[in-house]
Amino acid sequence: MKLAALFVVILTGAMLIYAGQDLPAFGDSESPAYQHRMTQYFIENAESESGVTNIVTALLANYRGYDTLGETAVIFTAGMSVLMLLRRREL
Amino acid sequence: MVTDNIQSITPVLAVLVSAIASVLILAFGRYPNIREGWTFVAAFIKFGLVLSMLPLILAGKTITYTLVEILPNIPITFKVDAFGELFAITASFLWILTTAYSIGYMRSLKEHAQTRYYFCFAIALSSAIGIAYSANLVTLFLFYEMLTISTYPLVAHIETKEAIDAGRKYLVYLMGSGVALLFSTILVYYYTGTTDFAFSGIAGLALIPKATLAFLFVMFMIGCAKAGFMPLHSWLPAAMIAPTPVSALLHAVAVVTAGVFTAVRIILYIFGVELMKSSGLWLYMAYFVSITIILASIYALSQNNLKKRLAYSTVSQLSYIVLGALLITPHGITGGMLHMPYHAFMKITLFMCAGALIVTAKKENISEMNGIARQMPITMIAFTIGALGMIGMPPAGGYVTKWYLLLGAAELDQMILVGVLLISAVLNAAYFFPVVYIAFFKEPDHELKYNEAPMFMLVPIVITAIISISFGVWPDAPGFFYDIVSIAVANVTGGI
Amino acid sequence: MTFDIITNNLPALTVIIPLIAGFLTPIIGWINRKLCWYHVMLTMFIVFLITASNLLTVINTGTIHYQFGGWAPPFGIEYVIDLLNGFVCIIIAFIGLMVSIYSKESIKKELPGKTIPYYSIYLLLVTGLMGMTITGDIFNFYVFLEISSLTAYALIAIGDRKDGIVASFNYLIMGTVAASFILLGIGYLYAVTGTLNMADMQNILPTIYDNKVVLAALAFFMAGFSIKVGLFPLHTWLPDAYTHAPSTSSALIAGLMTKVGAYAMIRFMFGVFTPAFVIDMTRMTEILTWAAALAIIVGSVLAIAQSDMKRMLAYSSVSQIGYILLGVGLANVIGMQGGLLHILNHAVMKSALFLVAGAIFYRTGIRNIHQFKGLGKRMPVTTTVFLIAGLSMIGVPGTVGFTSKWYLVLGSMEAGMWIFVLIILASSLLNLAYFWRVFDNIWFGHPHEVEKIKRDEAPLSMLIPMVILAGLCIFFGIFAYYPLHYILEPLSNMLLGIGVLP
Amino acid sequence: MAGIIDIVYAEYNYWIYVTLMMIGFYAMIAKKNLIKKVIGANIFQTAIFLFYISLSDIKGGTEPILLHGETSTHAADIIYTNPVPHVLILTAIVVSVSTTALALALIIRIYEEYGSIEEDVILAARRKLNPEFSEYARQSEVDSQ
Repeated sequence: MKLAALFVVILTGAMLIYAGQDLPAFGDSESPAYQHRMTQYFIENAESESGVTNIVTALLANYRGYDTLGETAVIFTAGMSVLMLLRRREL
Repeated sequence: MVTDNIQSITPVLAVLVSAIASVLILAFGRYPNIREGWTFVAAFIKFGLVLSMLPLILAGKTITYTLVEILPNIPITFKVDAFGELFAITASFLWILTTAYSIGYMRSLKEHAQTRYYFCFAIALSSAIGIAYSANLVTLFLFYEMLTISTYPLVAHIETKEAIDAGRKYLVYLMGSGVALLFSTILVYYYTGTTDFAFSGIAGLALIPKATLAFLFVMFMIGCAKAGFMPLHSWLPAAMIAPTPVSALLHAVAVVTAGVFTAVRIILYIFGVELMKSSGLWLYMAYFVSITIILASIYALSQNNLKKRLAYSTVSQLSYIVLGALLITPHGITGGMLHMPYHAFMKITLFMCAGALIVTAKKENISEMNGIARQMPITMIAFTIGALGMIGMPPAGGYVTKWYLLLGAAELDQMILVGVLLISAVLNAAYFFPVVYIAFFKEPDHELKYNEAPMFMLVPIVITAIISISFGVWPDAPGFFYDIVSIAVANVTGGI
Repeated sequence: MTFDIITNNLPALTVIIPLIAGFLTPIIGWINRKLCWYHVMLTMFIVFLITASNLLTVINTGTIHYQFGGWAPPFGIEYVIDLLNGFVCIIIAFIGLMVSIYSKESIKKELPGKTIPYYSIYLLLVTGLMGMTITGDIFNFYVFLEISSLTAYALIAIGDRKDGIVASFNYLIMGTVAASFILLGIGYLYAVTGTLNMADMQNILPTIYDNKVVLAALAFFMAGFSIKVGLFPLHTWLPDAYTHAPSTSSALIAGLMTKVGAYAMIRFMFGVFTPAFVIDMTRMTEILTWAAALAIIVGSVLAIAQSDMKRMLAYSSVSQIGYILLGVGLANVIGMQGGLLHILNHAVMKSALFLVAGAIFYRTGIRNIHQFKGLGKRMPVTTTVFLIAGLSMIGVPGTVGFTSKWYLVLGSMEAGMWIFVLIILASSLLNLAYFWRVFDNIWFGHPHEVEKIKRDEAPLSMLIPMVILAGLCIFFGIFAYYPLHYILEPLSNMLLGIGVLP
Repeated sequence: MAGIIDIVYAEYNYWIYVTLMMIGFYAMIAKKNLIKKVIGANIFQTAIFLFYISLSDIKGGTEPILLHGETSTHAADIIYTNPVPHVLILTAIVVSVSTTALALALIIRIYEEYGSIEEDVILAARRKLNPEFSEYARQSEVDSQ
């Protein structure tokens, strides 16, 4: 069992290292993620469009606010589940 | 040969009648008289509907109706042609008789779960007619599977372990072969883009490689395990555990006849006479079924249980029908097709007699039947008529078909096949005459009083026996089976 | 005019309505516990209507694009409804509706003290599945994946059986592995493309297919989704989870979770990567077909070995998932149609079967199929539903199982993979073996016992959804032409890049 | 060889997350203690978060918070790091926390029921307490009825 687990883990590791060869270098400003128009758009327009200086906040609450709604749903689910699992009284 | 095609919903109705009846049977399960009343009503309506299409068929027309297209290019279509009508008339007429007989049998033995019995019976009949009227392989497969499933509860009816095991065997053989049938159906569709039956076979099949064609043919024949070809026959004797009317249904009316019907349909309407001839497949298959004919007869010799002996006789006789279709001459095909209803009527007579013996005299084994004819003379006379038919002696109809088969084999210069037919006739005589002899001429072990089966059972026996004789004395009665067969033969051979 | 705000936002409402309703459930339950059921049923009904309207719009006018907050993609999150997710959404909504109707009595008996969290989590599960299906944004997909996973763990653990908790925990660990792989894959794709929008990504990816990161991302996605759908040999969480969950949870999860997982697999293979990449360059589809073929056989064989009805059905799910993925992996139009059709078919059949198992458990407390003797007399309607759904699973013509089998066999022939033809046909015989065993026990019990048994049918609110599902098993078996012609045929062409969008 | 060393050195961030990920993954699937499994899951997920965050870094870049009063026209002068992965990971962290909470709640329940958080013990207890867990035992029980 342990051996099998080790095998799977090493396989995963090998895949990760394999992918690592082509990943953009650390701190590379030419990386596709940075150069894509999306990132540039956010840096340029975040303040004018949402009035927040923190671009992360602007993204979290505005451009990708819907993700954040999903996030609250996750917390709600977890809370509900923990309550259901651990509470003795009827719900 | 040009045939006019008529659009009509009648074939659908003929199929649906018993399906509707089955619901009514279920609904009135608590009132036996009403329940069985519905069965009768449905049986008569069905026969009427089937019969109503006969004049058109005799006029050389076909009737089609497309119900629904289940998948693109795969419609559920019904088409009535002469060959289908032949089977439909046989099945629907015999349903009336089996119903009457069932009532007598089931009530006499006070069987349990009679509602389920009549329900499944009705569904099985729907499926049989569905098979008869299918216009393509998919429709046929639909009803083929329905027939298997609906007859399973009938085979396992008594619910003992033995019966359930027999039922399982039945299911495994038939569903397993169903898979082969499905496979070959899809294969045909894959190669030709159609699964419709055609009088001269599906043209596209001639184009596929010969090895594939042979493989396809073998898969199809495995798919027709309902016809009881020899390596796949053993479900048939096992299924004898079922109540006798079911055996009659299985072995004469619905299941096995549906099996050979399917086999013949495939041979003549999918592959077609020309392709069978040019590929040489007919000869191999003819030898193959010959083995079944001989071997099954030998098996039958060794059976003491009357129903089992009849079962093996069925295995052997069914192969006659297929052999007929394989003898790709008009005479051979006539013999094969004609044998289908003839065999059905004669075999059902025999089975109903066996059932009458079980109900009245409580006897199943041949060795116990010394002098039984003194107790039940009418039954045993009917039995003798059926037996003579099987052997191929007048007055019953068997000799007519055998004559055509011999003629077909002789035309093709296949003396081996001629020999097979003759040997098998001898073997038939060898296993039927002892029964007749024991029943009529052996001294009974103790005094037997005249005591016939109940009227519900006796009347059907007499009717089928009389019809069996009529085949022999007046085979070409107008509008009768011979006329239908000759149209069917003209269809597939392109006119004589 | 006033309806504009609703009609314009229908795609979002598919997800938002169950989400808000899920949040509201505790409040409604606090007012009156009995209202919860009506609340859930009404919500599911509305969601069903919306998905139906969405699907009709897609069929008639083409793909729907909906932008959250008005931010154009790739900056904001976009919902894209095309034939594929329109089709899956309506299945989710319909099965969700059926199971919610069924829940009323079943919950009363199995989870008496936990009505409110059950219904709340139920709606959130639907939200999660719906969100996963409908979204066009890859990270948004992950968020909803986690909602659906968490709710599924909770629904499995909710029962009183302690095995359920262990099963839930094992599922949680496996699910977390899967979700982490998927998150990693998303990160990889983001690193090399810089976008999160699926369509945008699909435009960028072909230029960088020689990048090793892309291949690794595909591998991680496939591994992650294989766990999610329970593809053999990553199915180990599945049987326990399905077996020990409460009846309604099993029906919902078995009917939907794996289907949405399969959907996600299809979406990622053909909607994020391109057919050329997964079919020709990496041969991922080929690997998938072999794994699926193995799953079909192993799942069926293991199902035969079970005597617990729900466990048997769970293993049968393992095999049926193989059908879906086999069809998809064949990568030809016919096989694809078969696989997609089987998503619908299997959702209908499996939900019906699990509902039947639940109804039998509800009335008799029995789950072992050897104890089913005489059940045919006792619960005729329930067992008839079981018969129909079981025959469907076997693939008897006239039922849904036949239609997908037909396409899968034909697709395998088209691909020249005769071994798959053999496997599909053999598996239908294996299905026959394990279902017939149950049929035999139900209808051919000892006659002496049978006579004594009185009719004791499940309550009406449980019967209705079962009967409807059984009806659909036959309906789509006979009228498979409609989904095939209007949805699946153009869809398969679209996925494989043949022809254009309708 | 030089190429590989360069990669190792230049991309040490990747090596860190790869190592962490393997540790976490191994703990998840090989450890028998349920708490350790959950810890493994957390390490695994954290490694992925690190990967995301390292993606966002730009050499010489500053955090993506615009200086007060600065207009977008001047923004081009300053290099900001990529804000997008931050946002994603904020969401993912919450998800991870929720999953952990649920997992821990499940472990508490398991401990209450079985008195242990060791997988072996639980498995043995399930077999013993619950004969239906073993299909064979169940079948023979039914047959003997």
